[in-house]
Amino acid sequence: MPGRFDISSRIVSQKEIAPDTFLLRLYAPEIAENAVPGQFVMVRPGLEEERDPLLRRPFSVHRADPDAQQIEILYRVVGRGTRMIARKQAGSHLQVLGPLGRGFSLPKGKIPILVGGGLGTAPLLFLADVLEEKRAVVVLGAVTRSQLLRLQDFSSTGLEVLVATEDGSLGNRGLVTEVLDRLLGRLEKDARKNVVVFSCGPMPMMRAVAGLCGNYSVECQVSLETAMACGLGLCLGCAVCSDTGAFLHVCRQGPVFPAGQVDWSKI
Amino acid sequence: MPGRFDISSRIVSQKEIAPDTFLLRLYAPEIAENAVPGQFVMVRPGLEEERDPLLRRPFSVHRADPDAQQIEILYRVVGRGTRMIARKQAGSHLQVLGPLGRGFSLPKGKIPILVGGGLGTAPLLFLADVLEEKRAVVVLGAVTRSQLLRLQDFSSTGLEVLVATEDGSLGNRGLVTEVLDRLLGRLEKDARKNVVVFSCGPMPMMRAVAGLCGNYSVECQVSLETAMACGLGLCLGCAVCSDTGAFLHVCRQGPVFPAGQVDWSKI
Amino acid sequence: MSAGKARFFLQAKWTGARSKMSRQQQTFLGNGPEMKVSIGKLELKNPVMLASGTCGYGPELADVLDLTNIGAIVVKGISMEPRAGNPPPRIAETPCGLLNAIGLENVGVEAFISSKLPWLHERNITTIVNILGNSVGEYQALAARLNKCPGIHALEVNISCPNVKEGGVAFGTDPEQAAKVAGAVVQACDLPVIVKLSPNVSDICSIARAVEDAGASAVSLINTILGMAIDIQKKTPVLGNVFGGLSGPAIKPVALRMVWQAARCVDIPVIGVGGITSASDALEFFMAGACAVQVGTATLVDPGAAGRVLQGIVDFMQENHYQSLKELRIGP
Amino acid sequence: MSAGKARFFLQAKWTGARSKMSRQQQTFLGNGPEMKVSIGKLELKNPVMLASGTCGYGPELADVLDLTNIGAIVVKGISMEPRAGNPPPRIAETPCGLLNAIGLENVGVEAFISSKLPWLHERNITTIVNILGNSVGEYQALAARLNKCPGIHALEVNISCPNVKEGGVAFGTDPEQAAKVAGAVVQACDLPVIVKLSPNVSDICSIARAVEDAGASAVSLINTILGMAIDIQKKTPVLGNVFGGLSGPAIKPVALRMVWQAARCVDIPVIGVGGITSASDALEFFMAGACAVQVGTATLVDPGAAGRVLQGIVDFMQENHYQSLKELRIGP
Ligand SMILES: Cc1cc2nc3c(=O)[nH]c(=O)nc-3n(C[C@H](O)[C@H](O)[C@H](O)COP(=O)(O)OP(=O)(O)OC[C@H]3O[C@@H](n4cnc5c(N)ncnc54)[C@H](O)[C@@H]3O)c2cc1C
Ligand SMILES: Cc1cc2nc3c(=O)[nH]c(=O)nc-3n(C[C@H](O)[C@H](O)[C@H](O)COP(=O)(O)OP(=O)(O)OC[C@H]3O[C@@H](n4cnc5c(N)ncnc54)[C@H](O)[C@@H]3O)c2cc1C
Ligand SMILES: Cc1cc2nc3c(=O)[nH]c(=O)nc-3n(C[C@H](O)[C@H](O)[C@H](O)COP(=O)(O)O)c2cc1C
Ligand SMILES: Cc1cc2nc3c(=O)[nH]c(=O)nc-3n(C[C@H](O)[C@H](O)[C@H](O)COP(=O)(O)O)c2cc1C
Ligand code: FES
Ligand code: FES
Repeated sequence: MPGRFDISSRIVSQKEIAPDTFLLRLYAPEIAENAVPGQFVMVRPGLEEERDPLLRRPFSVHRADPDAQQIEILYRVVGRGTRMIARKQAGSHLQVLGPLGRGFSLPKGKIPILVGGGLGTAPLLFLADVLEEKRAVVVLGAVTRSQLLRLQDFSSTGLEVLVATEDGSLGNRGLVTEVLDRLLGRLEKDARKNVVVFSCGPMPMMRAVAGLCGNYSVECQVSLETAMACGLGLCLGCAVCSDTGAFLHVCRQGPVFPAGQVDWSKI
Repeated sequence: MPGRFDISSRIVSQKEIAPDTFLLRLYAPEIAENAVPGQFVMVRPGLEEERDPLLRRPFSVHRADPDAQQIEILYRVVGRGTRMIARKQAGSHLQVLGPLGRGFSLPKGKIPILVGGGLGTAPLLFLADVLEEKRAVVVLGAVTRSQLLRLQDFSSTGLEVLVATEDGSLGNRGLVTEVLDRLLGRLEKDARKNVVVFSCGPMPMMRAVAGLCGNYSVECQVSLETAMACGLGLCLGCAVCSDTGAFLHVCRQGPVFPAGQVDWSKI
Repeated sequence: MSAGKARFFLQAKWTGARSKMSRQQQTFLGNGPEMKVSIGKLELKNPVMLASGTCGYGPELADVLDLTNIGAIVVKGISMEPRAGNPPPRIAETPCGLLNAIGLENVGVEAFISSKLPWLHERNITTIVNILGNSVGEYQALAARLNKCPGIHALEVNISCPNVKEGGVAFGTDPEQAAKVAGAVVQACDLPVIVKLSPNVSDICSIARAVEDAGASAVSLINTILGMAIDIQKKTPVLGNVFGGLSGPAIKPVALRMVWQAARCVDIPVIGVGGITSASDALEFFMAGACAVQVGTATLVDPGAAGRVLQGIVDFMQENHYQSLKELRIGP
Repeated sequence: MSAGKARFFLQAKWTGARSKMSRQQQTFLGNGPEMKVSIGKLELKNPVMLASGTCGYGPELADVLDLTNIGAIVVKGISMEPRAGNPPPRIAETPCGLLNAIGLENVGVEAFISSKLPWLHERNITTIVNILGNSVGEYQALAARLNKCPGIHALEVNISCPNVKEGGVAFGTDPEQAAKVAGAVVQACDLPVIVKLSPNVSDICSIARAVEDAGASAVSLINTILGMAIDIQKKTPVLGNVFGGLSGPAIKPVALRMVWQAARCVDIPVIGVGGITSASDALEFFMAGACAVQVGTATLVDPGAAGRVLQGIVDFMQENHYQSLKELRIGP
């Protein structure tokens, strides 16, 4: 595993790109160079002397730009920690630890289908950026058009982008899983072996995606979220139940797991 | 006792007027109208949701401007709380409770001598502002010239201002107590009855001032500092030892006390 | 804010929230959630009290908090004789917490009755007197003296002060001693008796059960956790008394756990105290099984805290369709 | 950072500080303050350790902390058989604190010896193994198994886990039980035995004395304080296990008080743990009477914390002319 780095990272820019949703650009050379799609970073919301909130917050690497030595984080303000981060302005610094965890693994020769819902698009853009397989398809879903994040950027990767909104305000009316169902249903049985689904989004969505892929016998990798204290494998706090009954540790064995490894009934 | 008010106060301006020393102007109508010299306010360093540091910080009212409905606070950054306050910018808000405590009381007909050292000038400018007795004298001391705060403003009150610096860079070389000693020594025994000394500054200075006044049988009031949790008389945390062995509560019975009431050996 | 105004404020808020609901729900909810709470024969208008030692004797707070709007005020611990308290420094700030070693400074029971109680009584403020003795006899004498004083609605027995002991053991850490004190107080008065428990124990349940058996009407917990701080520059303990009691948000998880445990081992009401600064904190305690809460250190930082806690509880219950406080409780 | 580099770093800092001093002082101070500490027959190069359960088995931290520069690593608690641990969620954040209910998940003693220990041994990292049993017999068996394993320098006996009990009482809250466990471990091995005490007790001294009498080389304290949190939206305890252990800055005042008490009632070394995030925190513990400290939760937040704590202690001692850690202690 390549190194992990704990750095005081300068904020290059921070923009509210949708209500309560921010795009944060950080100068973080070591992380930009070493990160792979699906990995995450731990960000300290406050200054070093601030002890409340105590823990760092995990965020997927949304994009890594090794040339500019920068990374991007796409996040939503949901509580105290994210609110504090959102208040920071360009030029100030954030303590950032990363890159952490195991990202998506690209099985040779398979055609990827990226399935993201809501903030689940965060790790997928990085993945779309680096995919060499240009037959890959991106399926993005949201409740409504305005919540479809980074659509333009996904399109610019040159991959095919399919969209589903629950209210039909853009693309297919309905859920991403319906689009995925149709995509997979259209494939020959043999062709399904050559497809891999990468998914990130709300738990119910990922559960449904995992179920679908199971039914179609299509390989599927999901990126899980859980409460984390360290992100390094020190505390064993980030356990989720596996199919064998043992626990998986999201920060070190994940956050990306083969969907079949996860006990979806206990998440 | 007039009312006390807990208000979210807008920062009108905040300036670093000397290294680590800030002049903060707050829009606080109720406090500006009701405060008397020697009273203080309790300021919350963080936002409401921030619980660390937990306690508010006490600061003397440095100036009150009922017309502009504003007050000023003069403070030095010594720790976490003051550092947080210093980071706030004009336009943002601070939670401020006040006016609190008992201020200086002006015995009718007596000529005041105001003796301040270091940050002890903070409550004295407010006092100088409102004095009707124009024969009053202000004695200010500091280690060196650059640490003599608000000199111009004291002069503008029209009162006589005497200055002492330990390095002689301005005014008399030496301590404020030496200047005071000379002032009091020059007075006839009878005239001393018509003088009152108001003092605020570092403990050793106030102790010396209290001692001098004792020797000359001159009335003396001192403004004490102590750790405080509430500033309202709720916790009884702000005790200092009195001459009778009982405890004085700085936030409610003070912060201004007749110097004779304080047990100086235990401070 | 006058009592009338405060009630109007609550009323106004409710009306606003209610207008969002269907007519059916409105009828169902009647006048909003039931906020009354019984502690023995005492009925409180709502479950938010001010904790002893953090609200003086009342007048100190009057400018910034409407005391008639609060469930009850628990006044500073009272002993037979006046006490001077501990030498300064008496307080120290810690991460999300406060250490205090006030040493139970108080005016003594006679001065309390003659000069403090009338102010509360005149205003019809529900008043609970926190009492503290050096011996079982002193507790008993205090209870007898305060019994039938007009304006006193209940006693809270502080057996948890770390600095007061009998036979080397603090009353609050030994079930037998705790029961003795509780029993003596219950015998000596007709008032509801709340026993305030110490968290500095291995087994909170054995103490809670002991005082329940001794006849207490309720238990309140937790008092402060024994702690200390050191000034490394001066190389000396910060507090004049070396040790002090830790309170504030830092101790909330411990208080909540003990309330959960106590609520599952006694049948009398459990009053939750410890680190409550917001409605959401208070709601955690109700869910853990508390029937009422006390706001302590938060009032020192924010004198209007208890009012906001109360309003927030009502809002939450309204929004989440809870009709009574009891429904908040998790499990049995 | 390699070991060599780290030492150079310390050296460089000292040189800088020293150059401000007179020649006389320089001679007097020699090579700077003495940082070595003895725990039984084990000598640590400095008094800063990593606390059990917050530093994995070592490699997890290697990228961000030079482990050879640290006094010792206390690895995650080990039991005879592997343990799966508690159901999630296992952690919850509280004001300045962390609740955990990991449930002592670990690989078991055999896997530890075969797959975890070699990494530490190869790097010459001073390793203390935290052990945990369900019975006195299991503690004894663990000690026997780990005895003479190359690379293990001491055992730390975790009798303070709230979830493991014998006869209904956790080992850590009963002096007799604690002494039994301690005695059995001491008998079973030649290693220095540190007993890690629980804070969930009325009287820390009786436990500390009991394990001292049973032959422990040192005590470490405190383990986490039992607490809980509730999710009011979901109306359920946050932790899968309902209760968890509170750690972090919030508990520092309690840990410091207990270390002060323990240091005044036993003669064996006392190791301070609880809420240490900075050198100034650690110095409070030395002043309270600790001979060494452990950094726990701070490492989770800030994986390099222990290194900065160590450097800060050296800087403070240098600036304030302390020649040895013992001089930091207040009073007897
Ligand atoms: C591997 C990983 C990658 C993530 N990537 C992203 C990302 O790219 N963008 C993004 O916006 N968010 C991401 N998250 C979630 C993000 O970490 C949480 O939203 C954040 O920690 C909340 O912090 P807070 O202080 O604002 O909220 P808190 O006040 O701590 O909590 C507010 C709410 O958020 C929930 N919450 C808290 N922590 C987490 C968590 N770790 N995971 C899920 N829910 C949580 C709480 O239960 C609560 O309901 C990721 C989480 C993980 C584990
Ligand atoms: C009635 C009163 C009026 C005051 N007026 C002023 C004023 O006008 N201007 C001004 O700059 N300061 C004033 N002070 C002191 C001011 O309150 C403290 O400097 C401030 O609380 C420190 O907060 P902090 O978080 O920055 O420091 P902390 O991190 O809390 O402490 C840093 C250092 O300051 C000391 N300290 C902390 N609190 C106090 C305190 N209440 N009094 C004295 N020392 C303390 C600590 O012991 C420590 O050494 C006043 C204090 C009182 C009691
Ligand atoms: C300054 C101070 C004084 C206190 N005095 C008393 C007291 O006299 N009697 C008592 O039973 N509890 C006393 N307490 C304990 C509180 O009533 C309360 O139990 C404790 O502080 C925990 O609640 P909190 O975290 O909300 O403050 C005092 C607490 C503080 C902070
Ligand atoms: C996630 C976590 C796991 C822990 N596991 C253990 C353990 O296995 N054995 C043990 O003796 N202590 C364990 N502890 C307790 C710590 O070693 C330490 O005693 C406690 O956290 C207090 O120190 P701190 O505030 O610096 O974290 C654990 C603590 C945490 C936070
Ligand atoms: S978050 Fe600590 S081990 Fe995963
Ligand atoms: S600071 Fe609370 S009573 Fe004075």
